[in-house]
Amino acid sequence: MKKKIVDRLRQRYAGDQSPLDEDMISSLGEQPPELMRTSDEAYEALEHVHESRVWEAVRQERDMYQQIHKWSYSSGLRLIKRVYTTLAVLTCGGIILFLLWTVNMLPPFGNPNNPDNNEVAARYIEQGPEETGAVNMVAGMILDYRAFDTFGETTVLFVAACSVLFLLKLNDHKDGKPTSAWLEAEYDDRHHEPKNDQILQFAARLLVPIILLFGFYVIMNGHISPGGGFSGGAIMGAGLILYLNAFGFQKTERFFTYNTFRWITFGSLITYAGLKSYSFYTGANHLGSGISTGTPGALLSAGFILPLNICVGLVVMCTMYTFYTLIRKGGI
Amino acid sequence: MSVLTVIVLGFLLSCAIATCLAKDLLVSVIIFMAYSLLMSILWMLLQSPDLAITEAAVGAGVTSILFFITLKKLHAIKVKHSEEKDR
Amino acid sequence: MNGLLESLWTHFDVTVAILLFGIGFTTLLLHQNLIKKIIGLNIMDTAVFLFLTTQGFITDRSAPILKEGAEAAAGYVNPIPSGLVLTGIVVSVSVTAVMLSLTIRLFRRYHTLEIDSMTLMMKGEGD
Amino acid sequence: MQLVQNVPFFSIMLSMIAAFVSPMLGRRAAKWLSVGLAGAVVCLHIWFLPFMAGFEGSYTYMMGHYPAPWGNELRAGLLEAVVALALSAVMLLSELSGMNKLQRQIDPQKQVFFYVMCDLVLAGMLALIYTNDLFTAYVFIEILALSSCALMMARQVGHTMVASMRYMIMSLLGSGLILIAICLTYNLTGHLLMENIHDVIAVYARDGEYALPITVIIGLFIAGIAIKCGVFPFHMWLPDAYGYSTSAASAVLSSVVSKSYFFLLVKIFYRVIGIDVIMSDMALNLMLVLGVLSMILGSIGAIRCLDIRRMVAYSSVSQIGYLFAWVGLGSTIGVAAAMFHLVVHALCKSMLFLSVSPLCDASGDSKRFEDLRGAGYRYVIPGLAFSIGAMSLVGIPILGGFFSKIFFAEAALFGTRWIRVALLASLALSTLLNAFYFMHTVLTLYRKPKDNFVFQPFQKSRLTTATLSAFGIINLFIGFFAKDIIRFITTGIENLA
Repeated sequence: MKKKIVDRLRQRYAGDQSPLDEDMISSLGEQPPELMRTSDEAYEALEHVHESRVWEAVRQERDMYQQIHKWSYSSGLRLIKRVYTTLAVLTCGGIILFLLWTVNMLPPFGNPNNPDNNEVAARYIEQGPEETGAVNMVAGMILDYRAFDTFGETTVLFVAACSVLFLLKLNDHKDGKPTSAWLEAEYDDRHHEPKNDQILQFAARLLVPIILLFGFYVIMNGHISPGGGFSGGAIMGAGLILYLNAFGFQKTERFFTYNTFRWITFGSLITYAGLKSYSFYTGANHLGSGISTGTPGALLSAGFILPLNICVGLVVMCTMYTFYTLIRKGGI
Repeated sequence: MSVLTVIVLGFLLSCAIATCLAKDLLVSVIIFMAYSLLMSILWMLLQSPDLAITEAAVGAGVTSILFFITLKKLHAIKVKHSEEKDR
Repeated sequence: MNGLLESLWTHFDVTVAILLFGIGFTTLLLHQNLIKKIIGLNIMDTAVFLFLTTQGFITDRSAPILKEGAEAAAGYVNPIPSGLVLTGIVVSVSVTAVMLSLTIRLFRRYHTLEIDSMTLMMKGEGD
Repeated sequence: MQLVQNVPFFSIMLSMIAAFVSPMLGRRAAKWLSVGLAGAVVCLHIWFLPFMAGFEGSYTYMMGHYPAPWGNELRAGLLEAVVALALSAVMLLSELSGMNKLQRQIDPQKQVFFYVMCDLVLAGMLALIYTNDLFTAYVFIEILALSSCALMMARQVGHTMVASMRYMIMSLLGSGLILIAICLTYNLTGHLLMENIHDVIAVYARDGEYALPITVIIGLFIAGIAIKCGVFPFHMWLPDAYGYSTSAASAVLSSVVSKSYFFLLVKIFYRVIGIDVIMSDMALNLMLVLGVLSMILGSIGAIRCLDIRRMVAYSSVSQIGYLFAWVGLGSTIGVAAAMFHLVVHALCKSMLFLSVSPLCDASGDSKRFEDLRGAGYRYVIPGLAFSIGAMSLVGIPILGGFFSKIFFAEAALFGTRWIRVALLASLALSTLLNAFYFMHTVLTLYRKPKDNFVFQPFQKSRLTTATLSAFGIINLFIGFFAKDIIRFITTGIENLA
């Protein structure tokens, strides 16, 4: 019994198989790619077939699990698993109780005399405007006083974008022809493509410029009012996603491709690294920075904070949009 | 601590529990979205407007969109639908 | 016991933060479904951020956006936790995106979201 | 400030910039950029180490224009320099040696991202070693977790994907615990820089305030790092992850990533909490227990394996157990022994992982012991390298592992009576088990093949041979410098406090 299941599993998962058959993919491949985008009827028919096959596969899968579970549980694994789960539950409960107990001994809530309201926070607020030029002290703190942390954080976004590309990006077309993976992804994406939804498109036409403008405002005023590169970038990314959802990839691919992503990310991160390396190097070697901070409160002030906010905003915007498109169809 | 803070905190707790106990993944993600919005209100009450903006844009916006698109990709939204049809 | 409850009430929001942390942690560790695990991760992270933000809050003070004429530190809440949490939020969304894309790849291969079934099928697969 | 004192900053910044540039390049250019970067970091540290050896104490490096409690800082001392040099050398040799295998195992269009991740692992490792700020440490822990997960799943087969999912889950649990520990620390002290936290905690310890919260903080840090290193009860993801990813990735993960987490833990003990507070704290016993358990159970797990790579992976669990147990001993001499073993084990374990994969190629792409018989004759250099590494970890005299066992035994003698007995007994037991499975493997490599063995021709790579010989020579001779290294380490630890 065990061997039979193992053999079946081996056959099934010999490669990264999909429920879509070879002959289906080849029948898709016969049509030229531009036709594929338009002929809805063919797709709907295929979709119907595809769906029933998917559910057939899922049902088979479910039966298989039940068999696997029966086989594995009969061999004493059940006891081990139960002990392990009990231990894990106990550990979680223990950690929570311990933390609750600890938290009671901490300094009280909202008290100005707590140990964390010390000279560090006081200096940030009292001398921040002169030293950094920012009025929003959170921006001043993360982009000037503790800039290395924020640089690391931007790098985290870059790592995540690269990991998602690593996992989900499909390979480029070979000699101009889309590979079967591309065709399948395109086919799969039909579920999400807009079907010329008038309401959505009207709303998007109205909202997208406002959202992008608001995001731009939040980025540019990061050192004066709440917000900054991260929030503004996320807002702009959300605006782009809305645009994509309303008008489809045909529109967005005109101005945002993989190369756009690469160049924008590269440019902003290198600018960021360059600016910050300059200020780290001069700071550590006790050289003057030679950057004027301007009048606190003005738009063009606060030294490096404004350009850094713009760089961060661009990176965040591209990364958010890239996450979405990669998850949706495996390309940008 | 104002009454509003306590109410928001209570809602947060119930949202978190509901998210983890919900059977349907779509429901779970939607409750999580509400959780993020409540969190951003709470941050406004705790005098951190930067966080409120960021949480509203990132937590309630982009993260939830990513969850939705993933569920759609996994056909998990349709599982429920077709199962209901079977019955 | 009474004292404990009383002190839990004075630390009400920190207590809620720890409870949320516990809920998130348990979901991340014990729930079988990968999507639920990722939601648990997000809850856990926001709970820690809530914990951190409450530390910076001081009653009756305003957000650290300086106003003209009021430049004493006594008028504003502590800006450091906000900055740290801002960093943390971005880290958590990146991690979420990576986990979601891993989930998609795993689902494409094993057609399931349960981590234990995945492991069993992986073992059956051989090398 | 002299130019040489900028080395920590230069090496971190260079690795990050190299990572940003790589996606713009082709895969060949990215590959050589990454190798060149690791080489440059090694060269910078070769320049840096003699300077630090002559430098009295340690120095801090301001990241920006603001001094200690306000801005970020790096901090460099002798210990940091030694560990950074060893780990970056391991990184360079692993990348070079695993290169050929990697080109066959990873999709050509995605190899660029593999090298991006290598650069970022280097950056994260250096930042964790040099940082003087707890929150910077958290951010770089996340960078390291994400990039090592990407390295693991670079070879996209079912095993590595499931393993990297499990790794992600465990490592995020660990990050959560570390983050909440950092929050508690900030809450109690109001600082994030290690030095300032240390001062405040010393005052609390003197006055007996906040005793329980401090214990909880230590416990949370230990648990978080233990989860991330894969110590015994948290090791479930480890064998699959190390056993099925490409050899370069397993070498980097086992010797660079987990070692830098461990180094961070030691740094937290000395620089944040203060060694006096740590020694009198009961949370340290947690570390001792975890260490001893994983020393023995990891070895038992390794014996039960039928597959050579899983065996080497399990042996990692047991070796990390040594580090945990001897730091858990709570004495400076124990920490020095653990640091020495960290360097030796990083060099040995990466060599073992890298030599296993050519040996498997020579046996018709099989990892099972029965097919590996006689592989040492079929491919000589990797066979020799594997034997040297195995013998070193078992503790054959004049090799590096022998000295670390001696230092371990010496340090154990300083414990209280029960701890002494327990540690010496588990050291002996674990060495015996180690000897059993490693010697068994080495003998298998030089036994007559099975009767029905069919020799399949395979490709020998000159690069792999050359780097493995270099690796072997380093491991062979590290024993001769054991005295100097331990002297450096002891001085470094004194400067750390």
